[in-house]
Amino acid sequence: MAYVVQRPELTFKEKAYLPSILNGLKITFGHFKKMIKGETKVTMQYPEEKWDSQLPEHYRGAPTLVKDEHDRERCVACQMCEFICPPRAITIKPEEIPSDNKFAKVEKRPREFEIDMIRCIYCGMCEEVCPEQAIYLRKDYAINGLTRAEMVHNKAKLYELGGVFAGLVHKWNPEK
Amino acid sequence: MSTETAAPVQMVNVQIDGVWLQFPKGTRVIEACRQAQKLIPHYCYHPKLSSPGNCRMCLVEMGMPKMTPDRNPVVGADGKPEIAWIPRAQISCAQDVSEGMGVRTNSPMVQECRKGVMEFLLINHPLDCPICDQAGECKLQEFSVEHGTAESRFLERKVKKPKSVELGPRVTLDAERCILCTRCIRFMKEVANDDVLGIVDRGTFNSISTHPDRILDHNYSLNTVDICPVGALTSSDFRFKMRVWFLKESATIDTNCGTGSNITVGSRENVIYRITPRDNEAVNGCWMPDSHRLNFKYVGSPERLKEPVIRPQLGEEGPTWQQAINLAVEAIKRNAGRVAIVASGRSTNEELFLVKRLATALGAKVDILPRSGVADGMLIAADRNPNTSGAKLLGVATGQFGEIVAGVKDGSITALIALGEDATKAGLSEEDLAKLDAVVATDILPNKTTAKADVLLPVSAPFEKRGSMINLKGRLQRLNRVVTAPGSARDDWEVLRDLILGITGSNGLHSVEEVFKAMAAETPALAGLTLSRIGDLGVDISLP
Amino acid sequence: MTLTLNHYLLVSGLLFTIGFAGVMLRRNIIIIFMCLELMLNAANLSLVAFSRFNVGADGLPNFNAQVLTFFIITVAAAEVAVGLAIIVALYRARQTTHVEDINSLKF
Amino acid sequence: MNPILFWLFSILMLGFGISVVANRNPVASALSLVVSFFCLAALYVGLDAYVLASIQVVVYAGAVMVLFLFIIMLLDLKAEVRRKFNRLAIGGGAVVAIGFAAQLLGVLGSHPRGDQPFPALKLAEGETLSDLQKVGETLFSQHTLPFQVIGVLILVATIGVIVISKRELK
Amino acid sequence: MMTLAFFNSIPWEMILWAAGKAIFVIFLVVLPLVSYTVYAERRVSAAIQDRVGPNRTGFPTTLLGFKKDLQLFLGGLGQPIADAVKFILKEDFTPGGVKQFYFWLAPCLAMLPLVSLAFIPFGSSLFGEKMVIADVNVGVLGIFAVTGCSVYAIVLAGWASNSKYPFLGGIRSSSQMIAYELSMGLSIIPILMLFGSMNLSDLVQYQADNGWLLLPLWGKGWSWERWLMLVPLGISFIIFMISVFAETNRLPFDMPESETELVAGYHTEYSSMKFALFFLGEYAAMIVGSALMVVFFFGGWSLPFIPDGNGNAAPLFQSIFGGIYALLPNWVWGLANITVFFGKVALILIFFIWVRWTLPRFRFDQLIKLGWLYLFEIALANIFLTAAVLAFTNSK
Repeated sequence: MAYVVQRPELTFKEKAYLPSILNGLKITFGHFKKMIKGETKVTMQYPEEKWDSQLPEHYRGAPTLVKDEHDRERCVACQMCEFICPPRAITIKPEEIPSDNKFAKVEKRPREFEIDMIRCIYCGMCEEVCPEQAIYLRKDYAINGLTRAEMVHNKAKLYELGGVFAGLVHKWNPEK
Repeated sequence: MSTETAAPVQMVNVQIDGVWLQFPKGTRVIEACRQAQKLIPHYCYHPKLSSPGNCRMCLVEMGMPKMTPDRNPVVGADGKPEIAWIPRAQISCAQDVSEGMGVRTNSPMVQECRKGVMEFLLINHPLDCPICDQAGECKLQEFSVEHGTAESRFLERKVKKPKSVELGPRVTLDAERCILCTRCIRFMKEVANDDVLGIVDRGTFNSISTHPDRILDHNYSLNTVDICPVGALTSSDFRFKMRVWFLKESATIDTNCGTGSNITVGSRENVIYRITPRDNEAVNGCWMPDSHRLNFKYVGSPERLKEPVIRPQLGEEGPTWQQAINLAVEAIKRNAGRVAIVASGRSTNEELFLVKRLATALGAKVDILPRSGVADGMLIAADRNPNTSGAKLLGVATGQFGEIVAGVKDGSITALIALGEDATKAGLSEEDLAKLDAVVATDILPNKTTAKADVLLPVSAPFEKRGSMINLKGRLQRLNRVVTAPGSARDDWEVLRDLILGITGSNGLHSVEEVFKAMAAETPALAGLTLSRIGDLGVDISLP
Repeated sequence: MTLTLNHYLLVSGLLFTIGFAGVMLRRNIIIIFMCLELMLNAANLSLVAFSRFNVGADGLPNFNAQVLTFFIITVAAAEVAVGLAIIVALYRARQTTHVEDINSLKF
Repeated sequence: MNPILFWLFSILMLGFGISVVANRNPVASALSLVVSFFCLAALYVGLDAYVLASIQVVVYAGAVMVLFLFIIMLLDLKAEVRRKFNRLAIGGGAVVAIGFAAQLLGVLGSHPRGDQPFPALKLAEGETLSDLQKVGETLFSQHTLPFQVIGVLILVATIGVIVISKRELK
Repeated sequence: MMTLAFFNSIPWEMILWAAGKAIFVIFLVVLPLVSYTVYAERRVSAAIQDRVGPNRTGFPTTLLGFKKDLQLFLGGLGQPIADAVKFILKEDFTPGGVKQFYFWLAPCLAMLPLVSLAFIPFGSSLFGEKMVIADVNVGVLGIFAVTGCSVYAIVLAGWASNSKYPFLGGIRSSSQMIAYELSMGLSIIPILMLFGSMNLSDLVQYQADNGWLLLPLWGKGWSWERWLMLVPLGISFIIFMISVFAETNRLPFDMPESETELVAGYHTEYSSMKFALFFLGEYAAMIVGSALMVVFFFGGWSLPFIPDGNGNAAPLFQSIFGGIYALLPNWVWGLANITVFFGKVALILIFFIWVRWTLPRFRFDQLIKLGWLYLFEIALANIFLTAAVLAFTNSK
């Protein structure tokens, strides 16, 4: 239902506009003066002071891939993250795990897994959608590079950033 | 009952979810419900196969008319017979409708049954949807969401079965995912007439297997993958290539033989990943042969011709299209009256129509290159040209091929236009081609003729162009664009239009729709049709 | 080389000719309109040249011609405003600015 | 005026004038016209008409051509770029234009004082020509009535424009 | 009469003077002023918003193998240099589908406002040479001619980008410019009526002798007629200032590039040096606007108690301090005048920045309504008022 906001009746002084402008200028000048006098409490000075130790648990930094404690790639290339990724930053090329590999039972793994960090918006949808708990947003936020190619994280880089995440996913337990 | 009206098919009254409807006698209950817009979940039932009734998913509540002791139906207050409901659910796929029958498709009992069946089916299921190729088009997923419970109550160990078993060269089995609906077994037995699959082991260890010493290598084996409701049978070719939800599905037709099977092509970002048959009772039902299904790799081949080529080459840079066309036109004009056109039975009607115009303008001999194989008695026709009927209708298939060959050999023909065909496959040798003054060739892949061509124009593959074709039974069907052509390759009809424009100087056509319109105006069999009126399923036309 | 009156008149005439040719050649109303502006300005140039050429007894140019030029510029500006408004109205009604497409009064 | 500058600006002006006619893209035509008008203003400066030069730039470059450009962009004349020139019209136009130019040359040749140079201005030492003042004096003393009439004309034009652009043509 | 002389005969020393002055003004004063205006904008906005702003610029000595960057401790004064380097080094991306020639032409035209600096007297005289590049009788008209053309850059950029936001920005800009140029021009007419000339250096000289137009405190300024004139002149000043804000696309009138509606308006598709040109052009336009305000209303290079480049001050001050003026060579006073002029410009630039970070953006229809319905009418009425005041004071 539409809700109609009644516009307030303006006095002549308000309609003339100029007094209000002067008032506004006064307010901003007050802030300016305080700043100049050093009375304003300013924010953290970034490169010297960092907040890294206080980053909350839910902080959403760079997305990474993790391995389990047996050094198995948790990612099975289901491409759900590629599907959900709003800026389409993720590109996956799946492959079959060769039968002589000790994780052959898992059958599928990513051959290429690329996240374009120029496109990534750190939304965390990939982490949320991952059925294998293979992709995590870690606390790295200063992702930079000198070329575009450098900003595309490939599989090796993603595993390097992600590291190991312990805890067996039930279904790959050969006993179960 | 008034059966005196001598109806060809007896109609029976059936009550579905409280609504009385009429169905022909012999209709299965599941089909009747489908026609009444009540979809009943099912796994083992397939309209083209027999009904074993072993998945138990299609349970519905049924009832028969309540009878008075003198075997007359009890009529209720509304004048309709009262129904005595059977106290346990029945499967709807193995039961035909009968007079006065009542069906409840969504009663609490039915819902409870479905929930139970779903839970049973999922007991030993590995739940590996993340790696399963069926995910996204899997009936287990769909019905589990619709009718199942969200959590598993199963605490025991799941039964382990073989995974990734190669049943044949093209089909891979994952026995853990199998729900033993036996669709594949029945398909191989009833449709393919190659009873190679069966169930081995007992009880909970039941699994699908091939007959000892046999493998599943029938040319229709991939249809089992299509009809498998879960991810148990997967195509080895498509396995782990692409998730199905990424695929853009385009409806077009198969161009490997004169049958013209209707197909759905799945592609993503201009790459074709798989081809599946598309239902069309008038052409291919819902099946198609493996050999045709897997014949799409050439479309993305790195060898594809991408830019026009002229010989001798002018310089470092290749010629522009305009230069190449101009050169071709000049070469053809130079040999006016001594030109022959090798057309293709793989061309669309629109292209053949323009070929005919070109031939008329030049007074050239024209014929399509014949291409035949062995018919398999099912969906592969002996004529491997998909549009021979169209070529005949439009007057391009003239049977003059022998004359063309003879003309080339005796020197009365000095220029050859090869449209998407390798002329060396039909009697001409490479020396014959070398002897000619000019060879203009259009094609998608290099071959012996394109190697000899003075002007080589790259064109679109069947998946890259629009148009229409007529199959051997005289059905006009539409070819749609699935992917775009590589490089600067153009549609065949555009190339032909430009050649005609260059030779006759008359005004050109601007879209493939216009070409069809012009063709329909000149061809009585196509009168009144437009490209869009053909529709996805095609129309039958009367061939002269 | 000293510049004479004829130099200016020649340039002015050529500019007028270009504008005239444009009106003849082009079929787009907006371009035709621009060419009309060219012709007006060609006339202005010759007026200013005459003004400078006819130095009066006081040793100053004849400013009557410059005033006339001033008037021409003023009228031209008004004309452009009205003309463009008409073109916009015409485009809204006919979706074209091509004179050959606007032929209701032609038989 | 320095003859070199005269020829430079004349040729630029005529060249961009031709480009107005010859360009297929209306935006290019309009911009060529702006450059052409700038050169014309430069020629005015060479004729000691500083006020007119300024007014030329203010009115034409600053207002009229902005309006033109605005309308061209608003109407989106993509079709114009694709249209082909009518050969007959080009030929006819060229013939008429050449005829006109020929006649012009004839008239110029017969002008009795046409080949005389511009007389020098008589100015006091150190004084510059204050043509602004002179034009103003002439305008407001000798041409008061036309000036008022022009004012009315502009008013009428303004009202006309508003009326035309407000109401849709039926 | 430099440029005009160039047309009719070519005295070389005049050309050299003009070129020298142009180089001095543009390269040594205005371009640094532009870059430091950007810096000031960032620092002032930061202060107003309780932030710090760019307060550090180090030399990237780590690139040369050192462990730490060399810090300058200049309070970030090196920032403009870093910005310039960044702009030059950034990837110059040209989107597909743009109209190449016009896409390149537009940023070049964006520097057009600098041309109007030629008409502005930025100092009294130095070594006997008047400190104005083109001392012409039609200076005011010339300035309006140039500012009128600055709209082309924006319109062309919007059109050539082949993108809807830039296009909307360009269209908005052209209608805004036409609307505000009128009130801007009309608001100047009272000054012309009072002063009777369009020569800007004469106008400034008049103000130096007789008090600034908005501060008539000496010379003729003591008369009550000038104080009466303050009423129309004050109205003129307000209208002129608002119009300058609109003409230079500054907030609260930055409709052509309002980032909340149009992403970045006409320069959405521009990057690297091409974007930098737009950026510089906008600030150059601001400087020109401020310079005009200074020249018209605040006495240009003049400051009470400070003589001009010939050692002459207004008669009032001359009679009191004349002896002191003679102590220093004239060129010192000449330089002092130039400093005073740019000091005033800088103050007005600060005011520009202050206003930007105070006022919210107008809606476009409000902007057009303000221009056509209020400022234009008030400016017209103001002309009549001025005429009445002049007639009244002259008849006495």
